[in-house]
Amino acid sequence: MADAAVRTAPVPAEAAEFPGVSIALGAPLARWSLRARDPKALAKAIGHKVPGTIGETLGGMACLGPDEWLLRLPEGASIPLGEGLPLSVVDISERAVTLVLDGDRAIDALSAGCPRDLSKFPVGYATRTIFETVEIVLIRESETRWSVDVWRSFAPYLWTALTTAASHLR
Amino acid sequence: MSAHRIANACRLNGAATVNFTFDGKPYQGKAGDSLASALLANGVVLMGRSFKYHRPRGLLGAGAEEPNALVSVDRGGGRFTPNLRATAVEIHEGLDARSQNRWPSLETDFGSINDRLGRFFPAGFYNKTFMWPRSFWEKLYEPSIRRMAGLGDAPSDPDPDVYDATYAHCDVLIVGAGPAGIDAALAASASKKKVFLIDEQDELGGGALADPALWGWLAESLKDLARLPNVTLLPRTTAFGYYHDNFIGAVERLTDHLPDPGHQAREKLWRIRAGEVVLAQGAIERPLVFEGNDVPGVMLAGAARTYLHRFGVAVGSRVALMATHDSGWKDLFALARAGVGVAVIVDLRESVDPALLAEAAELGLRVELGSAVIGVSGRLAVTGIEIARADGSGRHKLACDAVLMAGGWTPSVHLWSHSLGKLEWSEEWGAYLPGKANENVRCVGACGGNWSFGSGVHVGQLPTPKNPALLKAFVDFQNDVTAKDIALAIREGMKSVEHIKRYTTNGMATDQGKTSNLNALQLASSALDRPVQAIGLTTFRPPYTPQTFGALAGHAKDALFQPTRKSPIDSWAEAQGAVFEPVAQWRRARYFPRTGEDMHAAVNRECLAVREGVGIFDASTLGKIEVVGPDAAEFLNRMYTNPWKQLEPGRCRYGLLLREDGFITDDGVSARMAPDRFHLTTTTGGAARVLNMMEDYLQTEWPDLNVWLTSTTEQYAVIALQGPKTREVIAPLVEGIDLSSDAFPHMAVREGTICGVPTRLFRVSFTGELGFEINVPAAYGLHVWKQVWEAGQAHGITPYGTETMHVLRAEKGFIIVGQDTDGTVTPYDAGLDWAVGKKKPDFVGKRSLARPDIVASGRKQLVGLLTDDPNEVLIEGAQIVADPKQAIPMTMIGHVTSSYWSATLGRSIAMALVAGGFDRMGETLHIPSASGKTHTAKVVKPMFYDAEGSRLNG
Amino acid sequence: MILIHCPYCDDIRPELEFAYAGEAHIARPADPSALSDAEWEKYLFIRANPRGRHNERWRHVHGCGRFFNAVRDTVTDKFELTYKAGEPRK
Amino acid sequence: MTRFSAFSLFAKALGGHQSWPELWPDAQPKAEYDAIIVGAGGHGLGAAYYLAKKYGITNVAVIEKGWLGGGNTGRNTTIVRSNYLYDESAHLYDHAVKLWDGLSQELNFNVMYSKRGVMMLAHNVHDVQSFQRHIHANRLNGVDNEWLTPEEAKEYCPPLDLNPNARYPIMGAALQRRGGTARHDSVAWGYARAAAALGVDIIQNCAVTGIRRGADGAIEGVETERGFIKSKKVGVSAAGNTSVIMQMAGLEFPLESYPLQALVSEPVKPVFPCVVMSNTVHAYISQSDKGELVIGAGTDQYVSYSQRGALHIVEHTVAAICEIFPMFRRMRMLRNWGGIVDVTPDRSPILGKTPVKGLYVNCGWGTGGFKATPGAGDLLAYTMAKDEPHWINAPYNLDRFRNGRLIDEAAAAAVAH
Ligand SMILES: Cc1cc2nc3c(=O)[nH]c(=O)nc-3n(C[C@H](O)[C@H](O)[C@H](O)COP(=O)(O)OP(=O)(O)OC[C@H]3O[C@@H](n4cnc5c(N)ncnc54)[C@H](O)[C@@H]3O)c2cc1C
Ligand SMILES: NC(=O)c1ccc[n+]([C@@H]2O[C@H](COP(=O)([O-])OP(=O)(O)OC[C@H]3O[C@@H](n4cnc5c(N)ncnc54)[C@H](O)[C@@H]3O)[C@@H](O)[C@H]2O)c1
Ligand SMILES: Cc1cc2nc3c(=O)[nH]c(=O)nc-3n(C[C@H](O)[C@H](O)[C@H](O)COP(=O)(O)O)c2cc1C
Ligand SMILES: [Zn+2]
Repeated sequence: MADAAVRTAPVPAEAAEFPGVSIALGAPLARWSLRARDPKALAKAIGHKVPGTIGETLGGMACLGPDEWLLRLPEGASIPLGEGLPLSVVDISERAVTLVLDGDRAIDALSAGCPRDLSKFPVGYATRTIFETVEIVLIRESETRWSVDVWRSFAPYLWTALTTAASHLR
Repeated sequence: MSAHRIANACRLNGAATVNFTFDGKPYQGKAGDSLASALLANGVVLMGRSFKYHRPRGLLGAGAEEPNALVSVDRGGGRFTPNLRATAVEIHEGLDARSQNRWPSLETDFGSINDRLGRFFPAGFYNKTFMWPRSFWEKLYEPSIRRMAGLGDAPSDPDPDVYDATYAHCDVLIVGAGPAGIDAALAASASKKKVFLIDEQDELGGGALADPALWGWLAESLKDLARLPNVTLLPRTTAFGYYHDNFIGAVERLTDHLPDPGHQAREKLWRIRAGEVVLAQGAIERPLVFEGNDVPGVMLAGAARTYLHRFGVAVGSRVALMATHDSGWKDLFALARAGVGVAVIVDLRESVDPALLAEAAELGLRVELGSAVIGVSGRLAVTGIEIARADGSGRHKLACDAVLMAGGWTPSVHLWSHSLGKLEWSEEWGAYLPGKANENVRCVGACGGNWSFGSGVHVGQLPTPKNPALLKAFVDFQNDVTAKDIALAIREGMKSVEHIKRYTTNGMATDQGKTSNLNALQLASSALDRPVQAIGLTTFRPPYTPQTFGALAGHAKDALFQPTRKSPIDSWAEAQGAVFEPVAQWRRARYFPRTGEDMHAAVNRECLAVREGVGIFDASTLGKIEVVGPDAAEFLNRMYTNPWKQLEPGRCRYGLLLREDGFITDDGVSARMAPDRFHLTTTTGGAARVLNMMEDYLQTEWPDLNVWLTSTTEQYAVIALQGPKTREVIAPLVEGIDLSSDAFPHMAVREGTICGVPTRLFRVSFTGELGFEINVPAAYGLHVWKQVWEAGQAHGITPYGTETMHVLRAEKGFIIVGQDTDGTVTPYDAGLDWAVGKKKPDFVGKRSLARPDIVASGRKQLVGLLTDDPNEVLIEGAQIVADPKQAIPMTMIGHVTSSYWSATLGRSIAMALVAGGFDRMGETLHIPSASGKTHTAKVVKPMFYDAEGSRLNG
Repeated sequence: MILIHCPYCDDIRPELEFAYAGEAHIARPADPSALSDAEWEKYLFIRANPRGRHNERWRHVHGCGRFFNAVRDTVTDKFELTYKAGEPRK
Repeated sequence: MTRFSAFSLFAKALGGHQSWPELWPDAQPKAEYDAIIVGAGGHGLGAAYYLAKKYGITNVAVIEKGWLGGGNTGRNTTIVRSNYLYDESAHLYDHAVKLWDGLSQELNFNVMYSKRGVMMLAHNVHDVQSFQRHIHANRLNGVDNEWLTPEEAKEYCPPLDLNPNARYPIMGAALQRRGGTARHDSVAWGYARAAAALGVDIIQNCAVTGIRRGADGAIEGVETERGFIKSKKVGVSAAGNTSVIMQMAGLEFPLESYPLQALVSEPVKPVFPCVVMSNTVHAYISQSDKGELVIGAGTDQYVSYSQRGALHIVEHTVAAICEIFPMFRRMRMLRNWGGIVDVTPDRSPILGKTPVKGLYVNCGWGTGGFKATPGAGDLLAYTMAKDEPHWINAPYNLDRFRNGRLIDEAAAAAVAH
């Protein structure tokens, strides 16, 4: 892949800091949308363990639906495309960017626009959901750290919405 | 401080002094005062004017139920709010409150002429008059009605404030922090449950705030609750609506009470999902209906007690009580014990609890049983009352300066009703109480009928010896609905409570009938001689009290109103001075004007640059879908009109997508990347719709197919290069792809790198010129764009926008779905039969193409138009007629869908949908314009440039 | 905003994650061309639209992405149950 | 019928308003009628009135399950306009607008029809093209509709915000000056009173529970909560409930019923002179004569008969209004309610005969039938009286869903209301 210096991102590179939460652009990632009826066949084809239940994450792979996984690996990683097999591997590395929220109040900033009860998410839980009208993939990485994948062109909106919400936290 | 402040019995003892103004006049109050209590403390009784008759009004209540004392508050800089209840406005240093609906002043209001003429404005008067002469309605009658109506002024400047919003989840949501709500919170918090306790008032405590005996308990309880980590206390927060599945909307007021609102959010919308809801909203006291019950100084008994104990304000110095209910006696005793002078206790009942009589006697109060107040003297303030026995005898007058009404209590079942909980009539309360629940919710305290206020009788109107036809006894205070209005409505056949409401407007004011609905019901019940339960009840609707639009909209303001989607190239275009246009949620560069150029000049220049040299265009917003799996070709074959199975990897095809009703919904060029992998493109606006439609068929109709769909719209930035010099520009940048025409023909795709970035390079053209579309991972889009831009300098590369793209494609007769088609156009209508796989047994929409009207002749078909005058550019949307002489209504045979000046051709061109258009080639048609001029144009094939397509294959 | 149980996620989620997708169990005919105009009309346009129990489709569009079926009372808006696409009418 | 006038009001006022007669008597069902209308909304009451007035059929009953005018007639945002694109629609809606003019006088009941103008905002190039198409088609059909520049639009409606940096800037507007509003309830009352005066029985609190057909399949009458009522002609004008009633007659319809919400603000002094609609931002607004801002938008997403909707719809509606009119952010919502609208696949109504002899239908007006009230009533009456559709409603038959001759205004322009 080309030199990282020539990448552009739709949100500021500097983190936004608020009492209780920081909001930052995550590092570039290699991302794939993986689809298959049979998780085992998928695991074999791509050489990665595949989590079996919706919401589960395993080794960078999140199960988002009964036949859908999101695999996120460090930038530059690659996996087989599974040509000819009854499955689908699609490179979506640059479709989304990751916003990382860290801090005790990260959950409150996210709750500003996400209708799910985030306090019920165990660490490691991943889900596609919505923030106001914008679709996101939300992963609870630790008690206080959350990763939000959002399609690139919606990222400025989400950035503004989250930083605005964070600025209102009392 | 003032004669109306009672020293000791007050929660505001020792509070700081606060300066504020009302109608420009300075006053002082205490921190913790409501505007209502502060004005009362200053001896101000007159606070508003009623809606219809402009009658002078004072306070009726002390809380959310207040219908009379409405004020506007101006905080400057666009922060103007009308129609605030003085009882809910907390005073702060510098508060500027004004009365409304009066002119020139609150004391002298010309509008009160309506009151004099009131008998000519009964319920429904406007239906009966203002019809003649007819023209007067618009010019005179309606404008005057409008001017008389309304309460405060609307704000006139944009609101500088911002609003916050959140979702929240709890196990138990308790609405109302009176004794019942606090008890419920204490009980619930004992478990590990997450508890929210919210109350609309600035201070938690509800009725307990007006009951010194409970102050100790209250302080202790609140201290306990504040200590508990699982309890969230939300004062100044109104639960305004109860929606499906225990979803409650609430608004928290954050800054209106602060002297300086600063930059923080003014209000916050809470969208709360609760496991269980406990409604502890309390009960609202009912006024009594008698003549003069609206004179300033006549108010609810409970409110007087609140003013006394919570704010330390005596509502008068010689107070009379008109009761049909015990609780009012208690309130009056409280006043008497605090040293307030009492004129009389009047009670409609012939006998009351002896304990009440004993206490009255002990306090030396005069009592008149079996009697009613039948009139009130004073106009801007009460000066006295007239009393008569229930049979009309014994009329006499007494001087007083305040009259308390105690008509019983109405549980606040508003939210309960929003939740579709059933209501049951309680004879004891003379009100509806919660019955069977529809959600996981219960009512506690007064709200659930579980509180004893004592007993009483419930009457629609107090007995009076006066002529009922001449009485002004108010039921709905704000909207000036009197008992006789309700009688009139019923006399006129409005027998349903809903008709009574709408005919009289009872219960439709800003208080939504909190004090009037049950009295109206009682009146209707007696007029119709049917039990109250048989009359029914009007529907409680959100919001419980009026809520700010700003709060309801939450964050959705300015940049957060709706996402503006920008491509990775957007910042470059902006720096180049591009003019943008919104397309779906995206913004796209429309043209790139140079200094002094208008749109037409810019577009002409851009068009020529593409035709003669090379243009660069940002096509990133086009929808993209990766279709992968062994059955990919089979799936596309079923979806699109075209055949797909034979398409070789590395080749592209124009695809046409119909809805099942046979009409075109989308199109785009798609490529087969591998036997089991396709790269589809869709229109910018159609991306989400197409993906959803395809998923629908895939999941529900053909779940057996092994194919999956992934949106890749945002994975790629797409840089379109069009024009004869395109190859020269990119050749030095591309690696791993043979760009020669033989190796890489039109409608093919290759993979390699450009500027070191992996690319899917398409050789396609929407302009009719040699063209490539460079797909690169979005993060590198701008980098590649800039490199191409640099490389193109030597060739005069020109950026162009959507407007130029539209012209260029129109010169070639390519359609834009949604512009040249509109949801009623079939492939045949659009002249796209070549894109329909005739041999395919089925595809989405095929069956519909065989319906009688679709195969009938005379359908509108897409043709080209050339105006006789080459310099005339037709208006897009202009209608076409065959006979320009026909009188209106004219027979329209079609309309212009696309129309441009073509710089390449040096003349105008247009496309149009015309009835039977394919058979009209060469015919002259007419396009009447708005100015009266009729244009003429010849029907031609919609292909204006390079019909052989030679340039494309260069 | 109603709560909806997704049979694939086996979880109750807020309405905002879902898109309503019309009446359920209106299967696309295997061979549309064999249908009369009236039969095709019925498939395209005729809907039960009952007051009460309604078999309908939803898509967990901002979740697992799956279309599924539900029985909901159109008077109370309450769900009776949800079930996976392809399962027989309930 | 007592004639209403300023004079009668004056005279009755002097008598303490004691002698006003009932606007309509509470009728008890007779055994048989020449025609029955199911549904006492504006359309049904209008049909009864015109049956009696224009076609001399006075032995008519209007049967209503609740209180008259309590359906969508009593809960809509009252926008009246006729600037529809297709000839069929322009004829249909303009027929109604012509009847609106003069309706107060005709009914001797002020329905407060107010020709204050309906303005539709164009926010993007597609809107401009679409509005031009409407304007040209309207003009040639004799329907007024004109293009305004942004400045002209602001002059007509001063609260408009012309900020070019708005998320959706205003690129111009289409204005139908004859469009406006009318007082929803008054329309129902006015028709009810006038129909009753001509002998029509208005029977409230009497739901139709069944439709009886004879051996030949033709209509024999309706079953109701108060028993069977005979009639050879039954016109169903039940809006959101049409499917349910049609099922009683064994008919399946191309209809779905959705909740549509509306809201009003607290009343304020006159601030908003006309009606403004924006399809792109998606909301519409006017100010009633009483002073409330009357606001609406699109339907909730799922089929429902519950007459209530979701909070997020209100959030979006209000946000849209505040985006176009930022000064209204401090206004407050007073009441929010829902109605149930019956929507056809092409968003145009069905008005005419049904496959059952003697059964007529007027439905599918969806989110926009109030404006058609007088026209729909008149045309339903015509169709029932003559047993054939008037030329104006002939295209609005059921056949179009079979033969594909749809009248798809929404597809043409994504315009509702
Ligand atoms: C929120 C909202 C906003 C709207 N805004 C506009 C607008 O701005 N402009 C516009 O033109 N249109 C608007 N509409 C649409 C408009 O209100 C309707 O199209 C129109 O009022 C329909 O009138 P109607 O007489 O056919 O129906 P309705 O007034 O609904 O009357 C139908 C009647 O049938 C009765 N009924 C039903 N079932 C039975 C039965 N079994 N037995 C007896 N009676 C029965 C019902 O009780 C009801 O009274 C709006 C609608 C809503 C809900
Ligand atoms: N006046 C009397 O003679 C008398 C006699 C007995 C009891 N009381 C009083 O009656 C009360 C009954 O107790 P209770 O707890 O049932 O009622 P309450 O009136 O004490 O408390 C109800 C609380 O709910 C709040 N509230 C109502 N609707 C709300 C909404 N939508 N959102 C947010 N907050 C809302 C009110 O502001 C109030 O604080 C007691 O306070 C008691 O002191 C009065
Ligand atoms: C144009 C219009 C204006 C209205 N104005 C008011 C109003 O000023 N006050 C009010 O309480 N309700 C107002 N309403 C709403 C009605 O009270 C009521 O909510 C609506 O007719 C639906 O009936 P329902 O809520 O009883 O189901 C208005 C309704 C309409 C259609
Ligand atoms: Zn799911």
